[in-house]
Amino acid sequence: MGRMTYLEAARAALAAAMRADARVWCLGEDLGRGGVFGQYKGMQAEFGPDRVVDTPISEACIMGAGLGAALMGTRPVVEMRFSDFALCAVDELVNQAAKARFMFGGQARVPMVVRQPIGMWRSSAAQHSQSLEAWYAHIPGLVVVCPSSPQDNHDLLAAAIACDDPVVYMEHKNLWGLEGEVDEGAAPVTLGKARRVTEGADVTVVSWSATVHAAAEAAAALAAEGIGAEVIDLRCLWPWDQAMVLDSVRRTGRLIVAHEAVAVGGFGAEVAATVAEHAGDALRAPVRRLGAPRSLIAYAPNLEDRLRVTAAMIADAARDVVGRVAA
Amino acid sequence: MGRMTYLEAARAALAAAMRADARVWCLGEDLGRGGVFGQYKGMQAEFGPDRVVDTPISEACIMGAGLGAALMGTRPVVEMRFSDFALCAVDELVNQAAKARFMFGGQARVPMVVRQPIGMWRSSAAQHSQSLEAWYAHIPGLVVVCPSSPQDNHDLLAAAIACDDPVVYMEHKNLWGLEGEVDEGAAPVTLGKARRVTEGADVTVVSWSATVHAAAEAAAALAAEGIGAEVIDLRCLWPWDQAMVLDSVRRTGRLIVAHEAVAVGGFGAEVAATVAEHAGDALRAPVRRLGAPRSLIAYAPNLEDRLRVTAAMIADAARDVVGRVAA
Amino acid sequence: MLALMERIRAFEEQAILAAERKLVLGAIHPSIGQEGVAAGVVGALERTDALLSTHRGHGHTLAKGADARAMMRELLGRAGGCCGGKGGSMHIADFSVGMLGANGVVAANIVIAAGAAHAVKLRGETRVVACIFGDGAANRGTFLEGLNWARVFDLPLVFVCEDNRYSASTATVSVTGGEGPAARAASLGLPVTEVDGNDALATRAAAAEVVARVRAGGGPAYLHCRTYRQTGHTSADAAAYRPEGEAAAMATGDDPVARLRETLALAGEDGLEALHDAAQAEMRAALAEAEAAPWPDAASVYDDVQDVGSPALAAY
Amino acid sequence: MLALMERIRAFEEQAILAAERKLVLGAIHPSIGQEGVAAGVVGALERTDALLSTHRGHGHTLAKGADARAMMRELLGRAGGCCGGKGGSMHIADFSVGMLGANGVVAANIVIAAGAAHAVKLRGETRVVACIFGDGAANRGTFLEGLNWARVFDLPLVFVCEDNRYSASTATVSVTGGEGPAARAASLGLPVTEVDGNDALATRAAAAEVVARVRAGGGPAYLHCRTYRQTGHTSADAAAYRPEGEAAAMATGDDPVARLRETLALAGEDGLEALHDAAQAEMRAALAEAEAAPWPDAASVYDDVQDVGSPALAAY
Ligand SMILES: Cc1ncc(C[n+]2csc(CCOP(=O)(O)OP(=O)(O)O)c2C)c(N)n1
Ligand SMILES: Cc1ncc(C[n+]2csc(CCOP(=O)(O)OP(=O)(O)O)c2C)c(N)n1
Ligand SMILES: [Mg+2]
Ligand SMILES: [Mg+2]
Repeated sequence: MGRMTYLEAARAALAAAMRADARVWCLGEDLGRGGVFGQYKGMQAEFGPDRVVDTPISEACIMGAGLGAALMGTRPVVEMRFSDFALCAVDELVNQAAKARFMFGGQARVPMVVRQPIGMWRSSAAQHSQSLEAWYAHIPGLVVVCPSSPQDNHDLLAAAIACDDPVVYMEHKNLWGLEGEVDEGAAPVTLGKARRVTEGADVTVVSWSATVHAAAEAAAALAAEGIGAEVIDLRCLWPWDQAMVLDSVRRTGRLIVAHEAVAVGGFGAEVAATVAEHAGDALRAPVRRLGAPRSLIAYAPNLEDRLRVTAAMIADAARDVVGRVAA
Repeated sequence: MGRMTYLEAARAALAAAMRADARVWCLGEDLGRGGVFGQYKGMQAEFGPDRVVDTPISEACIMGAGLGAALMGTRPVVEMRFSDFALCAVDELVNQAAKARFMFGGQARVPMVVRQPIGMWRSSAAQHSQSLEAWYAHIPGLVVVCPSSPQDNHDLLAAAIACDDPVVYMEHKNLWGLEGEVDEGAAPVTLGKARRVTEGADVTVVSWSATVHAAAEAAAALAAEGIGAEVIDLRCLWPWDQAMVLDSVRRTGRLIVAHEAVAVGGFGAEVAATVAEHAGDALRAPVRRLGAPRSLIAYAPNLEDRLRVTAAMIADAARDVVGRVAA
Repeated sequence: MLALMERIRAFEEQAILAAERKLVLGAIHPSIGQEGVAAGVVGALERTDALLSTHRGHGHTLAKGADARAMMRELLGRAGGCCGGKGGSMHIADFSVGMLGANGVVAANIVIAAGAAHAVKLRGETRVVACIFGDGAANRGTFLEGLNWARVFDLPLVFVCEDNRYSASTATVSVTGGEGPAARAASLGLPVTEVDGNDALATRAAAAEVVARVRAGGGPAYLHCRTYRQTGHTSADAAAYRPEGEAAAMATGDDPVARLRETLALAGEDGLEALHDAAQAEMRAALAEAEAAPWPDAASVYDDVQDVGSPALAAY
Repeated sequence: MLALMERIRAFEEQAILAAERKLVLGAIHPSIGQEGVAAGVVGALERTDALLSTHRGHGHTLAKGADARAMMRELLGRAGGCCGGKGGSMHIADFSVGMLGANGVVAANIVIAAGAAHAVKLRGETRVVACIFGDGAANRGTFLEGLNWARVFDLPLVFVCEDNRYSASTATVSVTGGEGPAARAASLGLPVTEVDGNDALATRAAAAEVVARVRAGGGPAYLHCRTYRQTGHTSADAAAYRPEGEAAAMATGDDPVARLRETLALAGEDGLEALHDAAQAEMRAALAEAEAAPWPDAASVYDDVQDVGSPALAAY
């Protein structure tokens, strides 16, 4: 056990995987210097420049080379630096990596992890702040993981590296410094299992990544008002834990899905639609989704803030659905 | 008025726009020879190679050059040949074109239409058959249009070319040969207005693009059984006609959304979630979504067919929700 | 070598026939006229070497050692196809012989090949990776990124440009700035070899030299093969965009199969006719067998998507 | 020219100060040490010519004629910023002077510039488009696609590489195959000019010649400017990756501002000190004024998204 940050937890998991398996290696821009946020600090010194590879600024080739190396049996961890730059390599990820196993009738396996840091972070503005996890959840062949805590960033990265299919691994840039207890010997987690953050009988609040913390904050405030909010951290958007969510909604009769990404076409729509389809009869109030307006992320903080989903907004939504008796 | 195909209707609209406005031009691979499906037949002869431009196989530059030319005041129609190839130009469309106006504080305008042919088409297999309209509906700054009929392909393309913001215009490859009456003098349409295809009091069936025809076929079958299905063709996925859909569902109390794209993370989730949120109390049965399983589009027809949403499936879903009395 | 080229041509002829009979479902891009490159280049590789091909890869796949019957079944989308009927012509592959796949996206294979070679270097193997692409592919950004990567990391990778002058209906020179792909490869630090791709023996010699150099650790290399496709872009393309008589002239005057046959005949080889007949018979049988083969099991549409999660339609 | 370079340096110094005082919100990439390229190249353009810049574009933007006060407001995210506080340093732009924007994505501006030049040609104008990018940008695919496009369509476009040896913390030569960007441009058919970017006068002369040639219809051209950034990659980067003393040596021995000042002093120019002081005063005032400026109107977060549809949060 040890107290470490979200960033250090992922570094520990990657280093452990590389020590255990010579097939695991990582590639990306400026990894030798520790990576732009420090997630690779000290790793080139330990594993050498052949397994912690500094690449040219060539996103299509960083992603494509990861795929080619995976097809040959190595297990690359591809660092895209910002999820926004992965948009320079969508053919390589979506047309090639996600489809190779199926298209080639099972001959190919793509054990590749694509790290894509997401989220609003200190006025990074429109081209450095996006959260497009919903895109990759829509693509057959891709596993999508969105860790929210140091322990999860350790366990889920280890699970992603162990997965024999391509995983889009989306860490949130605002969580790098989040501290927490991390048991590096914890039992491996199953990709697709959600995590119940709080227990509650009155409203189910589903979230992932950084917004889980806003949901937990809201739950604490609501608890003080006698409202029991059950916060569920999906951890994985594909596969996602429909069973836990449906079970919870059947108990509470109310669903709120909260995420940082744009609400329109966000993965919250998938969760809300699935609940409406399969637990519609248990709903005592309409489902509620909280996500960003369909505008762009501005540089000025007061404009950037207008797109945030906050604990207060989640709490208000909860009060609204709880206050509302079935029509 | 005249009878023409879906393909000819779009060609007529583009040619008319180019005759009326010298700023309008088009660029893409093999346009001189009429484009890979024939949508540009005869146009280079009429407008010359400077306004109907044959490009290298350079998708990132085809898209990026369209943006640059739009910033300078011309009105480019960018032909991507297959929506799947546009994945080689996602940074140019999503990080650059969609964001320029906002990022530059309104200084920039991007009057650009990006034609992306979608859909399953005669065993084109996984890299030539995709429908990723949900992606672009999720991106602030992009208008998304999915025409289903010759008249609409004429009117909506004209409206898209007249729009001063970037439009992702997604024609369906299976509809090129669909014939229909087209009034080339019809009043201009507003982007965002849906079209009621059939009237019905028992179930609202929302769809777009090629699946509209499966929905209409289902409605005809259901009518014979005394079930009134109201088929709504969204035509645009952003902005989309929430008012017409909500109004219809408040009347019928039942919603089915049917589309060809993968159900998980498909735009059907947005429609279903929005209805559940805003007309949840009017629902007499849970919302139903019909979309493809989260698998890849295979080459063999019998495997490809397993991913299709058919008229029979839509009719069954309708019978199910109608048969089901509110719990 | 002639046997292989006869087999490639026979396969393509049967494939075109099958397409005309609507047995082939999607589009196919025949490589008739380009057999010299397939036999010359791919023939210079070891079985354990890796190959990445293009949408026009039937010849490459056969040359790497794939089974023609399994390939024909794949073109007809049948069970027993080398990809289980899931890929078709543009995604044909046979990993058992190191053929890591055709590609439906032009120039996408260049950056994938860089990764394959990177893995070979990472593990200190003596394998070579070959990446074949067309003249049109040299205008996509992945050409620059892939060749630069191979040079920077000093990878065992042979880039082969199969220059048939056309990118679908566009004459490639009309949309290609500068002296063309070879000059670009040189600017990226790769040694360049150019050869008449329709001279199968010269191509084999050039390829053998380049592959040996690369295998010995000489770093990445570029081989430019001038050739010509005698059919349209696809089997259904009449190719009216080509100058009158060009295709006919090439078919008669510069046919790689005929040229090799003549050379071997001149050298006193006999039994050449038999190679042709055997190839024709083999491929006719392959088509007949494929035509009789069953469709893939419908449930296989959910196989090989991914281990976790269920691709099957949720209970919607 | 010296006035402009003093103003650029003063602006960057105030911007770094503002960043240290947490007034600048996001990262900034100062161009201190690269003023010779900004003044030399952008100074050779007409006001109606178009310019596309990079994440390190403050100097380019000033050189094109943008108002320093509006730029500083933009860095502080304030109302009255040239982009209304919505863009920040990496999306700074002033269309009124033809500055079509910095870019947060390396090498993305190269293909956009191709389109801008294509529009100029389409309308038969005599304007020129200039696209400035760094040495690291030459390894992205858009470099090949953009230069090839410009050559194929014979466009009025000047590609300028601001070669400061580094791509963030990576020495660019270590990840760049072949002889580098200039050789690649030549292989794509563009005439290449190389110049010492820290010699402002030589750079202006070279740029003027190239721009004149391009404006006269000579087709696209490539200008390689060797320079050096005296700060880290960002204002917060200590740049320990650089050899000991390199930055210091460049700052003293090869500073473009100092070199021009000496040259002019030698030529008997006087009042040079005054230029420096005026620039410092101007930019200090710009920062003070920006610091006092209000935040943008919160409702503007829904302005300039698109005409149709409402970006405002639906009633969720
Ligand atoms: C990225 C991309 N753009 C366009 C296409 C459509 N397309 C398929 S083959 C082809 C021509 C390719 O020419 P070349 O690379 O010379 O190969 P050849 O067909 O001549 O063998 C085109 C444009 C594609 N498959 N991928
Ligand atoms: C596509 C992309 N990849 C990575 C980055 C992160 N990044 C920003 S600047 C930079 C270095 C660019 O080097 P160069 O082009 O030489 O410009 P310089 O900073 O030296 O002016 C990197 C890697 C980015 N902005 N865009
Ligand atoms: Mg070709
Ligand atoms: Mg640099």
